[in-house]
Order: sequence, then C-alpha cells, then structure tokens
Amino acid sequence: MRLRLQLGLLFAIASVLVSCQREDRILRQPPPANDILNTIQISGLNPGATSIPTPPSSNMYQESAYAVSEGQKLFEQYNCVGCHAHGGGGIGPPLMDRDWIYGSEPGNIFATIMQGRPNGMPSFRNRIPEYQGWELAAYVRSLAGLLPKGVSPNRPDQMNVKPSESSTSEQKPTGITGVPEQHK
Amino acid sequence: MATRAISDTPAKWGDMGSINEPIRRPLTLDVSSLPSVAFGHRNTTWLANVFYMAIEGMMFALMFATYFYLRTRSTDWPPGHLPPALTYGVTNALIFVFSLAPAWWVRRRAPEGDRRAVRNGLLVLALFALVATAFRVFEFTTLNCRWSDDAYSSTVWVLIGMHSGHLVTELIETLVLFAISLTPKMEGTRLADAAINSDYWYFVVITGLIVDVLIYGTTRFL
Amino acid sequence: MTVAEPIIANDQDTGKSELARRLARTWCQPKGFLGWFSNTHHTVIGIRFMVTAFIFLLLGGVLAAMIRLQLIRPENSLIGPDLYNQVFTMHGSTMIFLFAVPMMFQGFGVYIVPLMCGARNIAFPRLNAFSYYLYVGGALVLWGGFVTNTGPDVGWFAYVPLSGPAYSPGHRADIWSQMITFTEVSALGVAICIATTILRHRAPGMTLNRMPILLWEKLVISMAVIFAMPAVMIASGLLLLDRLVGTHFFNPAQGGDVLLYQHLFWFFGHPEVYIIFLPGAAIVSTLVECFSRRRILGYTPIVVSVVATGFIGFSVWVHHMFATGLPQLSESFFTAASLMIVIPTGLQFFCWVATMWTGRLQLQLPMLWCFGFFFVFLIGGLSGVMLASVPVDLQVHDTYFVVAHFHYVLIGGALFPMFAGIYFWFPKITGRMANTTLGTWHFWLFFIGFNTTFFTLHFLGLRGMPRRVYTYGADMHWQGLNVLASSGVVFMTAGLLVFLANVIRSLRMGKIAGNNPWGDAGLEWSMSSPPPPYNFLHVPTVSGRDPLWEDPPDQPVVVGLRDDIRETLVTHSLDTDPQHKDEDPGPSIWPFLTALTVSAAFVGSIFTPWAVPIGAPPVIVTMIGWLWPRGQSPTPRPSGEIWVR
Amino acid sequence: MNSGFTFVPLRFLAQAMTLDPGHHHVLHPAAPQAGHIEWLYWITFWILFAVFVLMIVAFASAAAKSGVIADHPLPILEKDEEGDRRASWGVASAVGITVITLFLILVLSVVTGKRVEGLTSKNPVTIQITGHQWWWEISYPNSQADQTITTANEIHVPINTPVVVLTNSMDVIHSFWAPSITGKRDLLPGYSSAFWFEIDKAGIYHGQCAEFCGLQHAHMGFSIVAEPVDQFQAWQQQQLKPAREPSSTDAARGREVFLTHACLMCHTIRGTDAGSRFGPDLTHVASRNMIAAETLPNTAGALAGWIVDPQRIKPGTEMSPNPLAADDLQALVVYLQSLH
Repeated sequence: MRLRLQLGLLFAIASVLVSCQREDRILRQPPPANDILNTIQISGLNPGATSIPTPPSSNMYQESAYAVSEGQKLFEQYNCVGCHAHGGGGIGPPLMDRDWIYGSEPGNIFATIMQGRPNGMPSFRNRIPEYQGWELAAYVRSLAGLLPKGVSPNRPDQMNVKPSESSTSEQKPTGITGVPEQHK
Repeated sequence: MATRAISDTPAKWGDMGSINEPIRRPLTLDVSSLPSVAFGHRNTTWLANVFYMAIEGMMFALMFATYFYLRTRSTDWPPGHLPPALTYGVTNALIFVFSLAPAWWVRRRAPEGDRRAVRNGLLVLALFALVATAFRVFEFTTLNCRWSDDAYSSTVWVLIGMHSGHLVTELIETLVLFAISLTPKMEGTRLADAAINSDYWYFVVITGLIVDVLIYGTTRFL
Repeated sequence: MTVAEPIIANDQDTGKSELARRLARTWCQPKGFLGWFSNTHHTVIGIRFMVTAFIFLLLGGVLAAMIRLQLIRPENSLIGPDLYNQVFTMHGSTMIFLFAVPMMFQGFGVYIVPLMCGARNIAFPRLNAFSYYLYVGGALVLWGGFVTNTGPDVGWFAYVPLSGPAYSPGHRADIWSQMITFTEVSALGVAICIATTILRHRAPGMTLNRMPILLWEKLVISMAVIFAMPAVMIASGLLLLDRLVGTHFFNPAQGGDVLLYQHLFWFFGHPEVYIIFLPGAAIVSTLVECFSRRRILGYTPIVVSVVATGFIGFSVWVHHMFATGLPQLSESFFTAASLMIVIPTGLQFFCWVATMWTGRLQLQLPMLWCFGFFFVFLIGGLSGVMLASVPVDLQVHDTYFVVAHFHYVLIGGALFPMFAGIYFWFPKITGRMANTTLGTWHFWLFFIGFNTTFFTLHFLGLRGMPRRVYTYGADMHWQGLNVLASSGVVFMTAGLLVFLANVIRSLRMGKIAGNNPWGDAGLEWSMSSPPPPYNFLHVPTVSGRDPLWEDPPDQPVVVGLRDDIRETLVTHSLDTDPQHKDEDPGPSIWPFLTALTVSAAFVGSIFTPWAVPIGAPPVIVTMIGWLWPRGQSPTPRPSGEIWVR
Repeated sequence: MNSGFTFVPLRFLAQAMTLDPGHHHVLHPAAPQAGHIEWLYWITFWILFAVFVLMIVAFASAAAKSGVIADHPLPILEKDEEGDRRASWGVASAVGITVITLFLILVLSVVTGKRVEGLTSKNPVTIQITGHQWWWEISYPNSQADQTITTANEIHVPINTPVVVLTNSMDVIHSFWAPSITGKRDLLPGYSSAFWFEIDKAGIYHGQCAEFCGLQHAHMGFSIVAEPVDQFQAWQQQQLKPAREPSSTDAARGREVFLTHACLMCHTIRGTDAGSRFGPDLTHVASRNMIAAETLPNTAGALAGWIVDPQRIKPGTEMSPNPLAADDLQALVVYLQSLH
C-alpha cells in the first residue's frame, strides 16, 4: 500500500515536471554555446564523426511545445518549405520518413541546418541564431514522429499545400460600412 | 391489468369544512390511492427525456447552422470534392424509416403491461439499430472526403459523427433495456422507460434524416 | 395508507413523533467515507456546490489581486506576459464557470428549489450528484492545469485563431475547452433536475400563478441553460477538434471561419450573463418581499419580465461583436434588442421600489446587501445602456470601461445578492443566525473596496487603456488611476476575511435560529432548521402565493405517501393536481463512479483521440450500474396496481 | 517612476487628474468621428446620470419613508388596494418613461452612427493595414508596384482628407484603435474589411491593439502622424526612394553586418539584398519616431538594446536576440540611423 502511494506520488511529481517543461514558453534564450558553428564540414561521408553539438540544456527544446511551434513557424518563414515541402520532400529529402542521411539526433539535425550539407542544403550559420536552429531541429524531429505526442504540433496537416492557419489571398470583403462609394 | 386514467382516481380532499369555522383537526389530502407508475407525458423521466432531446436538438441545430454558415464562405459546394456517395446513406435512411415500426410497437404495448411484446419489440429495435450502425461504418468510407481536408469535410464528418454517437448510445440503451426485459425486473417504471426509449429513437431517426438531407441533398442540389 | 397517529403540522415537527422517526430512517443517507460519495440528498449536494464554488471565488479573487498588483506601476516586471495571460484567463474562467454559475444557479437552486416546492428531494437526485462530481472534475482539470504551467492563456472566451493549433502550442487551450465540457454538462444536468422538480414536484395548490418568483426565475434560467449551453459546447468542441484531430472549422486557409466561433460563443455568452444575474434578481425579489412585510407589488409583471429577459437574452449576442464590422442593419437591430432588455430589468427595479415604498421596510443585514445590489447593479445597467449604442461601443469595447461595466453587472448582479442570500438563508442552512455586526462590517468594507476598484476603471477605459494588457508605458499616464483601483483590493479582501470569520463564528456560537427567524412566507421556512432528511413531515399544500403568510393554520397536508420507501408526490405541471407517486432512487455510489470514468475519458481525450473509444466502455459500464434496477422495495408494491397512461 | 514608487496617495491622485496630452483619450477627440461619438457619449451620460439620481432618490426615500427598526419580524401588512393601485400607476409611468428614454437613446445612437459613417469627399487616401504578432504593417497601395509605400507602426496621413483603411491580419485577430480619432475595428484573418477616418488637427496620435492577441498584446502600439498635405506628400516622396547608400565607413560596415547576420532573414531594406517580409520594412526606419511597435524611442541606445536583447523588452516577440560584437553593433546602429 505504501509502495503504491509512493509510486503514485512519484508519478504525480513526474507528470507535473513534464507538464511544466512541455508548456514552458521559452522567452529568454540561453546564450549560444557551440563551437560547431565555426567548424566547417568538408565532406558528408563521415556523418557524426565530429562532435555532435549539444543543446544548451538537455531536452529544453525537444520537450517544449512552444519551441516546436516556433520551429514550425520558422520552417515556413525561412522557406524550408521550398525544398522539403511540408515534410514530404521535393528538391530536398523528405523529412517525414525515418531515413536520416546525417543522423536523427537533435545535434545532427542542428549541425545540418547550421553547417549545410553537400548537394544543396545551404548553411544557415550567421543567418539564424543558434536557438532557432534548435527549434527547427525539434520541429523537424516532430515531423518524423520522434517527439512525444504532447509536444508535437497537433494539426496533422504538414502535407497540405496551403499554409496551415493564415489568411489566403482570395478573401471575401465584409462589413464595408461608411466607405466612399467608389470603394464599395 | 387494470388501467385507469388519472381523472378517474382523484386525490381525496379530507373534509375541509368552512374556513371560517373553528379548527377542529388538521385537514388532509389523501394521495394513497394514486398510482405509482405513469406513462407518457405524465412520467417525470419523460420530461427529462424531452429536456435532453432539447439539448441535443439544440446542438444539432447549431451544427446545421454551422454547416450553412460555412456554405456562405465558399463559392462552390462541396468545395473540390465529389458529393458523398448515396448507396449507404440512402440505405440507412430507409432503415431508419422502417425502424419506426418496432419503436412504435414498444411504445404502444408498454402501457398495456405486455412484457413479451415489449421484449420482442426491443429486440427488433436493437437489431435495426445494430444494422444501422453497421451501415454507418461503411457510410464513413464513402463520404468522398477526409475530415482534415477542409472546413466542408470537417463539418460533414462531425455532423455524421455526432449522429453516430447518438445512434450508438441508443443501441446500447435498447440492448440494456432488452437485457432488463429478460429479467423479472421489467415492470412498472421500467416499462415506462421502454416507452420513453422509443421517443428517443424517434428523435434519433428525425435528426438522422435531417443530417442525411444536409450531407446527401444540399451537396447535390444547393 | 392512512396515518394512524394524529397529524401534526410541519412547523411543529420536533423530530420526536413516530412518523418523523420512520421518515428519518427511510430517508437517511449513508455515513462513512463511501457514504459521503453516495449521498444524493439535495440539501447536501446543494451545500457542497455552494462551498466548492465559494472556494473558487476566493481563488479567483487571489488571481484578481495578482492582476491588480501587476498593473500597479508601468512596465512592472512582477508577472511576465506568459503568466499574466494565464492569470487573467484563469480569473475569468474560474469566476464564470467555476463560481458564478455553480453558485448562483446550481448551488442555490439545488438547495432551495425542492424546499420551496414542498418536495422531499430534487427530481433525479443521482443525476444531481453526478453533476456535482463532474463540476469538481472540471474545476480540478482547470486548476490542475494552472499549477502545472498548463493554465489556459487565451482569454476566457478563447477566440480563434489565437486559441487554435497554430498559435497555442501545447495543451493549455485544450484544458480550457475540456473544462467547458465538464462544467456545461454539469450545469445541463442540474438544469434538468431543477426544471423537472419545479414542473413536477410542486406542492398541491402551488399553481403557476402561485409559484414564488424565485421558482419562476429558476425555471427560466434552467430553460436558458438548456438552450444556451449547447452553443458553447459546440464552440469548444469544434475548437478541440481543430486542435486535436486537424479539422478546419476555424481555419480561414481551408474554408473555415473565425467569426463562426464568435457567433457560437456569444450565442451562449450573453444568455450566460442572465443565467448569472437572474438568480440574483430572484433573491432580491424574495428579500424585498420579506423585509417589506407585504406581498410583492407587481407579481405578474415581474414574472413576465423574467420570462421576457430569458427570451431577449438570446437575441443580443452580436453586441459583443460590433467591432468586427458587421452590416449596419444588423448593428441597429442588435442595438435595439440590447436596449430593449433594459425594460424588463427596469420594471423589476420599479416594482422593488414600489414594494418597499408601500411596505414596512426592515433594514436588516440581508436587506443592506440588497441595497448594495441596487446601487451597484444600477450603475452597471446604466453603463450597459451606453454600450448598447454602436458608436460608443466601438470606442470603449475591449477597454477597462467594459471591464468596469461587467464587474458592476456581475458582481452587482451575483455577488451582492449572493451575500444577501447567504445571510438570509444561513439560519435555514445551519440552524444558527449569522452575526449582524460582522456582516455589516463585511458589507461596508466590500462595498467601499468594490467601488474604489471598479469605478476607477471606467476612467482608465476612457483614457484608452485596453483590456488584457500585462503592462503599459509610463508615458500613458495610467498609473495613478491603476494605483487607486488596486487599493480597493485591500478593502475587498478585508471584507471577505470578515465574512469568513463571521461564518466560522456563527457556525459555532450563532444564535439558534428556529424555523422562521425572518418571518418569511416561503415553504422552506416551515420545517426545522436545518431541514430534516425528509424535508417535510407531511408534504404541504398551498392556497396562496405566500404560503406561510396567507395559508390558514389548518391548511391541509398531504397524507398517504408511504413512509417505508422514499415515495414522492408528482403533481400536474400547471394546476398541481396530484397525479401519481414516484419513488426516489436513493443514495448510490454509481453517480460518483460514473463521474470518475467520464472525467477520465474527457481528460484522456486531451492527450489522444483514442481516449474516446478506450474510455467509453467504462463509462457505459458505470452508467448501466447506475441505472440497473436492483433490490426490492422493503414491502413489495401490490400487483395489479393502477397505472396512468 | 520606477524608483520613485512611494505610498503617497495624493501624489498619484494628482497625477491621475492631470490631463494627458490628449492624444489617446476617448473624450479628447481630434477628429470629427471621435467628436460625434464624444457628443453622443456625453448626452447619453447626462440622460443616464439623471436616471441614476432619480433611482437613488427613489430607493433612499422608500427606505426613509417605510423604514422601521425592529429585531424581530414585524406583522404582515394588510392588503391596501388603494395604495397598491397608486403604486402600480407609478410603476407603469416609470416603465413608460424608460421606454421613451431608451427610444431617444436608440435614435441618438443611430443618428450618430450615420454621422460617423457618412463621408462626403471624393479623393481619399487609401491605406492597407495588416496586423502581425505584434506590429502593424502599413502600406499605401498603388496600382504601380514601385509606387507602393510600405512602412510599419507609423501612419502618416494628410489632415482634412478622408483616409480609407483596408484591414487584414496575417495571424490572429487584432483590433485597430486610436481613441482620439475614431472607434475600433477588428482585423480578422480571412476577412478584409474597410473603414475610414479623417483628422482635422495636425499632431501625433497614439493607438493600440485592442483585441487580445497573445504574449505582447500590451506592446502593440502605433501612431498616426497627421500633417498638412504638402508635408504628407513630401514624406511620401521620401518614402518612395530606396534606402540611402551608406555615407561613412561605419555605416557601410553596418550594412555589411545587416546583410551577414540574422537581420536579413526577416527584414527588408529596399536597395539591398535584404528582402524578407516577416518583420517591419526598415528602408526608412530612421524616419520613424518609435521602434518596436511604439515601445521604445528611436534613439541609438534604444535601438542597440532592442537589437541585442529584444526578448527582455518584449518577451515573446518574434525578433531574435542578436549577440553582436560591440563594434558590429555600433556600426549597425549607425547604419540604421542613417536610413532617413
């Protein structure tokens, strides 16, 4: 009985911690920390041979729904969609499957984004701050289902051609009141 | 089994005398002769069931409003989809219409206290509900859209999904009542419950037919 | 069945007679830990509703204090935007869904309606108990979310697309939506219980035109709940589907529509205001009548205006959406409707004044709170008239002016009458009088604090301070007024502490109340305080609108209800002719178990859609357990008894 | 203000009562529309104030007339038919007066609504306002693409000229509100709506988002600069030019910093390679009075602070922190400040 109580308590504490982390809005980013930004990947033949960059605090981005959703926004903004589509691939490799050329760890993906890879993947070093690289890495991992469900974006419309939730160009004007005639 | 209307068994007011006379003893309203089971609109559960149907009906009405509201936001309807295929939908509509018969039968025989008729009626009704549910499963596969396609598809799925929820609830309720009717407990208020169950089945049928009109009709003729 | 012993009137029920002992045995509720969860008597559930709701009033008040503290100076860094958004969302959701409706509609209603009807228990007591547990489940979900950093942060209205999948990552908005499901199912359940009780369990003779105004209002509110709450369940349900399974109801990119959500939400949201206000008005009508020592003037107009309020309340929802730019014609219509709803409320005010004017007013503590209500709600109502006008609304909509307005309306319309009601029915509920001196202190502290805080907010709104901002710039010159507003919190807190002290003190050493300390007319004062488990020794009959004032001492009582089973009397909805006898289902643990399984399914569905198919079987099993006929009546009913078709 | 926080209520009251500059106040209109609404506000206010006084007098005198002090419940009054009839007449006439008053307010409201929405002039300026989390994109659409001006958070309009505003939102619902000018209008994603305003007094008017839109709803301000027509046209001409070339080595280096760091991922400076539209257009950023959606003054210090750590100033903003080296930052600020 006591054991069960203790287990229950542990579970409760664990779920509180998980929930706190999952829901945390990381508004203040930790300072950049990785030297990897300045090392240059010459060849893609030995993936993971050099040290894999580590996120500033373990799982900070991988387990935060906010970070993943920020990553999703950046994925659109920085036009990752242009080559990878919404995970389905195009010019670049698809990101929804489980085939990883350069490794599936957050550090691998981060390195891919920051350093670029041969055959087309540009380097975003100096273009985007480091934490955005981690956020993007987290989102990319969520596309492949590598993140816990509670963290991943809910709407499974990565494959949709249209943007997930924003206005489109063809809109129905409405409520035009009190506007000069020639504008109606 | 004797059945008498309420008007035949008035509650007996004790002798009240005149209000102005001095009080001799407290006066009474004797209700001991009143019956303990009521059918139809006098039953309290019947009233609760009406309220429940009002709530559910309101939810359906709002979903219908949502459907037409979203209709105004799109030029073509259904937007970029084929209308849902008719086969299963029409079959199910027919099943609904025919299932009114056993429901009516149960509702009619229950006040007579005819336990056998009620039991058989419930069984037939449950079979109808079961078949309708089975067809409903196939209906989902022929909607020609997926709920995550666009707002139209979402509405269609939620409309038919909501109704399926009611269908399954009603199926379970009918099965439970049928199970009760196999025991000696099927007496008194339980018979009234069986009759109320038929009322609710009418509701499920009517909303089902309206949902069908929306899903299969307006997509073709609107 | 005839009662052998001499009949004693209800107001002389000493609990000593043989009949009282038999009834007490029949109607007793189980004791012990499991018994606590099996209790289905309406007085017990009603008190639980009220106590729980009061706890959430205090919690919501703490959140309000946090808001006022944060705004006490410009660019304050005490609470960041993330927490602030959670705090004000929690404040609004707690006060509306966990305090106002459960307290004013569910709590008061469940406790008082059967007593006023002359019934031995509420109709469907198990559904009633289930509703309470579900309400607690919803409250725990919301506050559990808040303490684990998953408190909703999208406002109590959760407008899309901000609350949609793209802009609210994580489960914060899901928690909000699911809390709505919990509390609305609970409110709907209680609405069915209360409406059925009023329509079917009134004492013989309490025809529609003799029904106390409070019962009329409870009936109207129940109907408003039945027709309004489905709208918010649809709104939050579709939001949940959008967020969890990827539907597109509110996604403009895929044919969805953001205004649809607002229409659905406010179609519920405005009747909700009347669901909160009408119980307050009902309490005031009751108290004005009692303390004016005369029949209320204008019974019929008041009843008509209550019903009219219920109807018009459904046709004004768009005045929350004037700023969205709707066509002008609809704006004019909704302005007219919003102004029209002032008429029935004004009529009630005039009737109260006239009743007091022609009566013999006793300004006792509950009446003092009524006067607080008159003052505060009047201001709120009048600023509401301003808001009904589209041009003015476009200026002050979503500013602190509106915040001031609806706090005047809601605190004025619910909290002041609530305290009036608590002081009034405290003797009935507890058997002891509440202390008048402390109650007067409570009133003045709260009244001064309230007006300091919220009257000031009007000016802030006119100076252009929008709602829901976590801070403001020093150059906006809003600090002085904000400090003034925040200072009122001190007084309100002090007032509430005095109230708590009063309750604790009065429970232990308050004056013994007796059956009817205020000399009121309602049937609830005819039995001992607190009421026995069977409520009425004999189900009473009624020959007038104010039974205890008008009925002759030899008013007949109902006899012939069995005392060995929980038999209740069902009467006709309109003329209350006795129709048949029903049996109260009695205590049961199953409603609690059902609430547990339903809660598990609801909470699970936040995390995975599979919770619905997996969670459904336990729900079905517990429901069957709840409804399955079991046991036998102590003495079997005679076979071949008479049925009514 | 931060350091000088004291508990001297008088001081705060005095401060509360001082008139603010009148550029963000419902009751200090600077435009005909806000003026009409102010008129309606005051006339409604006085009508309702009279009602309020009457009601309070009624309650107080009812209490004074009939009030008795007794601890125990008094006996019930006998029915007084005559008194009740008189009281009923009172109630009925009060209801009648209420109906008339409400009708009057309805008429006033509708008339004012028409006056607010009516427009006579034929040559409006058209502005497209697009809401973003948490800033305003302002553009002056023109049929020729190169004649379209795009700026952010600062709206220049000519005085005495109607301005037609087309609204849209890129993300969530925002609400455009400048209290001294006119009522608010929601910016709804999926809807484009239009309204208009006109300003007759030159000046700078403040406005703010009025619909809760997320973390930085509080810091989503804008300003309206109303100026004489010739000044407005001069401003337009200036805005149409591409960004000015760096005139010093510092500024040239600053441009280099801009183009090699995260800045160009989100911002546009016309005339350079930076062409992304996710943040405000910075082509003429130095011509604006404030930065970060009216949060900070456009000074070198504030600009530098904003670039390095925007999350301290607006936690949650989409702008990323930029830990630049001191001399890079210095150069970048010099460059941005040269973009008049």
